Amino acid sequence: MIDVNILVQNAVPLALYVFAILGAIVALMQKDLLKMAVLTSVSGFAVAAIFQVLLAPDVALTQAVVGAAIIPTLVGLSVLKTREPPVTEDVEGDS
Amino acid sequence: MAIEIVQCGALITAALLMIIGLVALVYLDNVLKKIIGAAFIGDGVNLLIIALGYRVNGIPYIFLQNMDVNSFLGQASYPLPFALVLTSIVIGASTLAVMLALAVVLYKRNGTLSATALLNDKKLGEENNE
Amino acid sequence: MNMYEKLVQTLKSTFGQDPEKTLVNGSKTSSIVSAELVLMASVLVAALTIRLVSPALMIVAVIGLMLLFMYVTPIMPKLYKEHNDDFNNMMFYAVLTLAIFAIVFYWGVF
Amino acid sequence: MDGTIFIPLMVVIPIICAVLVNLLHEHSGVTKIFGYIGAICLPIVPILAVYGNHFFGGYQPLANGGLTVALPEAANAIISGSFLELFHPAITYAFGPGQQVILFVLGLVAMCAVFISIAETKKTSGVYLYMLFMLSAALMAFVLTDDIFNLYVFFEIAALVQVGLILVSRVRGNYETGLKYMLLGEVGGSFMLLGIALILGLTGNVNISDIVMMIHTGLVNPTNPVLLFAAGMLIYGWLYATGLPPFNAIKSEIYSKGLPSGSMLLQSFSVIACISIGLVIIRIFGYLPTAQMAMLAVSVIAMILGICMAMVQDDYKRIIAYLAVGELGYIGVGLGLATPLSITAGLFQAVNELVVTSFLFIGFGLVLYKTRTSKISKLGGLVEYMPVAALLTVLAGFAMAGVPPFNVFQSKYLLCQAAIAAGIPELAVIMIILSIVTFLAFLKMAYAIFLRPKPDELEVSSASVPKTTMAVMIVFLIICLIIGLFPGLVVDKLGVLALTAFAL
Repeated sequence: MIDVNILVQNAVPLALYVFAILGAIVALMQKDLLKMAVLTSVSGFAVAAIFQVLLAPDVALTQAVVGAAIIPTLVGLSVLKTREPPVTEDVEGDS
Repeated sequence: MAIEIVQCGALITAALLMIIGLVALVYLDNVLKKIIGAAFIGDGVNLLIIALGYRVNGIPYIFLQNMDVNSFLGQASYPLPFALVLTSIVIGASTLAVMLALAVVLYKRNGTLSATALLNDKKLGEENNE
Repeated sequence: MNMYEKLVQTLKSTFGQDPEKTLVNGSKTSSIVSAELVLMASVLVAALTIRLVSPALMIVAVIGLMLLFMYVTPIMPKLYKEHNDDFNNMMFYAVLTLAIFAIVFYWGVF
Repeated sequence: MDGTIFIPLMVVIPIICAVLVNLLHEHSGVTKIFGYIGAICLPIVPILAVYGNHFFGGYQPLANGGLTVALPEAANAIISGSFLELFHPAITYAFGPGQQVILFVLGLVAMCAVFISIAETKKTSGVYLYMLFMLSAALMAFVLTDDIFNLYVFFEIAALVQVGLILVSRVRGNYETGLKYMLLGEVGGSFMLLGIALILGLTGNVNISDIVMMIHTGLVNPTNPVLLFAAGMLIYGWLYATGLPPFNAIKSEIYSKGLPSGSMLLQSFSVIACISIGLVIIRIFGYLPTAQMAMLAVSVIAMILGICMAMVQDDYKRIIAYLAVGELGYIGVGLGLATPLSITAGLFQAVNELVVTSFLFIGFGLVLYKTRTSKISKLGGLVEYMPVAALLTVLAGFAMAGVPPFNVFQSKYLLCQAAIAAGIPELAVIMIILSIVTFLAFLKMAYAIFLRPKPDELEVSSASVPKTTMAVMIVFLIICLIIGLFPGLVVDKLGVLALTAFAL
């Protein structure tokens, strides 16, 4: 008979590892950049959850805010910015 | 034995994240994807440091009032790596923000996000040949 | 003299857009030639330090380098083309160095 | 009051100045005053400070006594009588004679950079001064710190500030260069952090003295493959910070995209990072011949590539940049030989490098200021328009090539002696050959820019050379001559720092 407790203790981290890696790969394989920005949060959140599993609750909190919220927002904002037509002015500069 | 799989798995995940980041930096052409790849390298290193501080059958390193000192010392995970990772996460996020801002500025000037078109040495070469 | 003209032809095709029109003047040619000679001389001298690892390997390396120099001269134009400001190029060499360091230091010591 | 209070002030004063000038950037006059005060403090504080260690928060090693009483019983039982008593619980800043010389010269260079930037801009830019001060603070911390993670944090701060320094200059292509530098920096910095992490994982420590003690007393197996891998990663980070191959192309591009005052501090970062991270590697992995061989090999390649690429460029900013990268190879050779004499010589070369390369960047910055072009093929005849500045610039070039009365001659001579004493005379031969070729490159450049007839289409602006810039160049020339004539002033103090690399 399998101990349910040990099964859960093992299965949850392994699932999180798979999520982190697959999230990273899938995010980088997207054609649509906005989807990529959203999918970045999957990997970030999985890494935050792994921190929690590895006995680091306060680091997990920081990573959850930074990796799952701030970074996708920043990437999404810059993707939206790069969808606007570019400004074609000649930039002055010294050689 | 069962729980050491957790630590080994975390180390392997960290290594894979670093490799994914490097592959993205070398093979993908889009500048934004390169930047995200660079962020994944940072994530991988952070994960590795966290995995180093892990303790099998341990408890978090936060000392509460009603805990026994001796059993806390025997069980708590090592807090130094976690303190370092907090700094490292913030540094990574700020670096990422600056890189994204640069990518946006470059897009506004050149109208493309392709690294081969943006970050080549064609301009310099033309100047040299004048 | 024949060698010199051949060399100038190579330099023109590397450093100029249009080989016919571009002026590769004397001072530029001479600096490229001196760079070439310095490169060869110092690489050969540097190869002598391999003797600290093993003398036999040093002999092989020096002779190999001499043969290499005979066949690939002039090197500077090739090096100049390879050593550019292209990001993909830089990243390739950075990752290559990383791989070499990882392999040498993990398996190569002791 | 204890004199060691000045040790953290070396880092704290520039940071406070940086924050203040950034906050007050709308009031030009106040910003200027704060800039001057902060700049003058930079070289003065290292002279006032007393040698010693500073423990942040006052947490001294437990062996010094005092704190043991406050610890719980169980902890006391574990700690007392073991190695744990000797460990440094706080971030430690170590300050000795060698650090004093390096910090004084660095402070002088940073002070001159601030003065030049205030003098050359009509309205003082608070943001630009912020970055200059922040980079100075990071560099000071680099030399002082005895904590490997503290080193990494200031390394990343410095990397961000460097990109800022490139972005504010209006040179063409600076944004592309900034992005390239940051992407490569992410690789270099992350893998250096990986090395630090592995060392931390094996020793449980981030204090360098403690790590050295644990490795040399056998608490950690010195031949553990993971430890060796960590050595490789640290050396990789060292390559990135210093700009040795494969990062020499991006480093020289960075130098050529900055303003002269910015480039001075950018090259100071390379030099200081080279010696501080290099010393960390030598201290921790001094028993490992492979690490020294890797450092030596990369340094020699950097020297050869730097000079060869400098010979074929047409842009004088790129030529100086490549030469500066090549000169860093000499420091690497000094550190890589890993004898007390060679490390002293390498540190001496680093101190000279700080002064001489800054001197050159200012000198050729003046050429750019007068002509607005950086192509050698378009220049000529400038000696008529700026005779004194031309003379000083040529002297700076001679100093870098190692002509006798100047300081670099002494350090290169010492390096050659060290190479012969270490049993590798080939390195001395290579260094002499490459010095000669450096001289040749300078002669060619000086002839093309200053002496040959002026091309018709070249327009030279009639604006006079700023007085401050000339004063700074003369100060640098005097420093070069003093160190060149009395090398003992510097070498004796640097020798102490070199010896600490071998102490436990």
